[in-house]
Amino acid sequence: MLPTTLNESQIWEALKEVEDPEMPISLVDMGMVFDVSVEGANTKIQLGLTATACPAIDFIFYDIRERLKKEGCEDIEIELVWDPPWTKERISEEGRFILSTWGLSV
Amino acid sequence: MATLSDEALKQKIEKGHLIETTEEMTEGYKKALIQILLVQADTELMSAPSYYMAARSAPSMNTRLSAYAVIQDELGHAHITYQLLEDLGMDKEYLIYGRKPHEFKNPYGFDQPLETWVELVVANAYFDRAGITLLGDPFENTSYGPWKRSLVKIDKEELFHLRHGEVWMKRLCEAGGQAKEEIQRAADWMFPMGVEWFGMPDHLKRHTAQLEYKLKGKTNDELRQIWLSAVVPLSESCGIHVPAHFDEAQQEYVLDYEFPVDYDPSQKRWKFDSPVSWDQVFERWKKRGPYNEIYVKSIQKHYKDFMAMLNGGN
Amino acid sequence: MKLQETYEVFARQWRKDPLQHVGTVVAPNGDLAAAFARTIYNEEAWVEMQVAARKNFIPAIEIREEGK
Amino acid sequence: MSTNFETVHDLPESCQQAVYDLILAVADSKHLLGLRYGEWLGAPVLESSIAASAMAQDEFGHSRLFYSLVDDFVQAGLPQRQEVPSEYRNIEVLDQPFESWTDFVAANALVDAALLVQLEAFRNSSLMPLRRFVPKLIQEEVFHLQHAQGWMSLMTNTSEQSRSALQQAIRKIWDPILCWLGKPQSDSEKALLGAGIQDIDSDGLRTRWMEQVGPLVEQGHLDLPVSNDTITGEWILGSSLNWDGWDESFRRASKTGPDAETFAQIECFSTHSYPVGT
Repeated sequence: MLPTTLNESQIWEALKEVEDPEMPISLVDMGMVFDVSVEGANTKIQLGLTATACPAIDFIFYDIRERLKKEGCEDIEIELVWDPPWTKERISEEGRFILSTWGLSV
Repeated sequence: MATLSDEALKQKIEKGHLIETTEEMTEGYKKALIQILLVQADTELMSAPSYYMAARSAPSMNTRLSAYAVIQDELGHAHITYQLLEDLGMDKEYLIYGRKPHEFKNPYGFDQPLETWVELVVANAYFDRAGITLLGDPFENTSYGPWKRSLVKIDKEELFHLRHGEVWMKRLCEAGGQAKEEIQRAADWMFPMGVEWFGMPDHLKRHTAQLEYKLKGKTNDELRQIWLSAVVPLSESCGIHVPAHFDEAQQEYVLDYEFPVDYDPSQKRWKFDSPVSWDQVFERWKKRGPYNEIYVKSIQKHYKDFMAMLNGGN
Repeated sequence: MKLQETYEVFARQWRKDPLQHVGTVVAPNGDLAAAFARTIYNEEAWVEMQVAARKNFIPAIEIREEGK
Repeated sequence: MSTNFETVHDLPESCQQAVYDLILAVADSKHLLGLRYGEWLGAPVLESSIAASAMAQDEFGHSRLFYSLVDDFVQAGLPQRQEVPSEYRNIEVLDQPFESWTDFVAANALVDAALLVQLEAFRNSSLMPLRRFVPKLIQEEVFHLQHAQGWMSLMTNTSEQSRSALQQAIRKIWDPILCWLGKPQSDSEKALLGAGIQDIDSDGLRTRWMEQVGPLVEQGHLDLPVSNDTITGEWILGSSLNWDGWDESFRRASKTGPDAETFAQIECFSTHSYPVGT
């Protein structure tokens, strides 16, 4: 497949399908995607983690790359953001709803 | 203790009543509950030193962090479960630090040395799958309320362990070569270990107190089928051979060897051409595996001296 | 260990929420109770967590039969 | 006027080495501290085994960030560290496993406090990538000291045996940790201050460290060389530090590095043949 370039909103849409490895919420709804920028064939994603010791970094990076590869993006740069830090306020309404119900259906 | 008879209690439970306090229990119920919780607590606890042993050879900071996160979860689950036992009148401190190694009730699989990071990956895929299968059942079916509620957090976290195992198993197998060979070698001894985990087949042992009191809802064979239906397809999709397949006629997974068989722990090898009786299996379990003492000691090593010093003795 | 006490753990998920009881820890002092609570009740990204010794509770209503 | 540096490439050559040395010393110390904490599945209470495992992960997470800066230095042309124990720059007391839970508690208090005050001194750093992640690290670190403090107060309040064992354990690691905060008036200290990498000199770091550790020592009636000036309220170090054989860039006197068993765990990162990246 020839490398195609997606625009930024298409990248956001694709990232909405990448789940946090520890719960059924997308990285976007978790508020972990801080910024997406496309320059030529290069896609740059700024990602905020909930903790520096995130045990799932490998999975998150891998899942992002795999998802975007499906769209033909090959040149993907993922940069971690700490300032401003990720906070719970970044979680979307949908994310909050999933968080409040997930696993609590005893 | 309950004023109800055992029969009346069972009828109440049958109608979906959840037991919340010891006052509602009969002697028989409490005994069966303690037995099943102790197996769970000891299993969670002893998985920690065995996973830690494997984590020492993690190939990167990221993989080591994932491994430690799993270990912390397991210790946390043990803590929750011993706390449930304490609420039933057991002494948590004695259970953890006071018992002899052979008194721990963890399955034989956690008496084995996990020697490489790859074995941790396969353990997360196979053993934690056994754990989820065994704990998913009471989460749905158990009649003991506090246990059911405690399993929300535990099951959530076990899902990450499973994913850790399955994703790395796939990735290492895709890479092929030495990595895949190591996965196959680990699967060769860990898969039959998982099969055995679920105990005696139903035709030899049908009614147990645990089922009658609805502490759990599914039989050994039903649980084993659930486990096989996850682990066999996973292994096959990775190109890893395991001695079991789906039988179209019976519409279930069947083993390609006579079950149970003999195991040589010093070689980590199953002797598929040496079928044994369940009495012989129980004997092997009772003798415990090679790392039983080492793992228990790693938990208990510093307790006695430190407490003696703290209390001013020697 | 001797001299252990029970501490009640309270936390909230969001700033708009009130503190809610999330569990108990047993510890020999408040600092350890707080450190233990933080690592044991780590299933949510709490915005606040507090521990309080149960012995410091002042009964406003003594325990009594339900519905009486 | 102070200049901020967006990347390590922008640092003036005159201070590059000193910054690299410090970043690597923090990275290695946090890495080794993580390994040490992680060894304690057998704490005297299960709750502390859990806490130790959590603290280990924090330290690994932090070292991961510091190592990414180290990689930037290597890209900027500084020589890559050889993967041998003697090239490791961790705080000396982390070379071997802690022998007892008492040693754990002592290190939990003293080493974590040293790393914390060093992080605090980076809050306004001119090295922007460092300055950006440091507040998050400090936030995560706070409970480590709470854990140490809880055990210290238990040990100093419960029996004479536990109090004196703790005192001895602290004494054993006191000097190397205080020295680790840097040698006064050294070239590297001048370079770090001059470029605005940290905003306080090594004696200032020691004062802040004493503000953390001093109250614990005082409350526990521990006989250690630190005291509180009753008039000024300042913490004062009661003994002079021994700088014989001190290697400023390694921040330690002996260049032995982690013991063989520990190093075997580190070595796995470079000798494995799995497709796990770095």
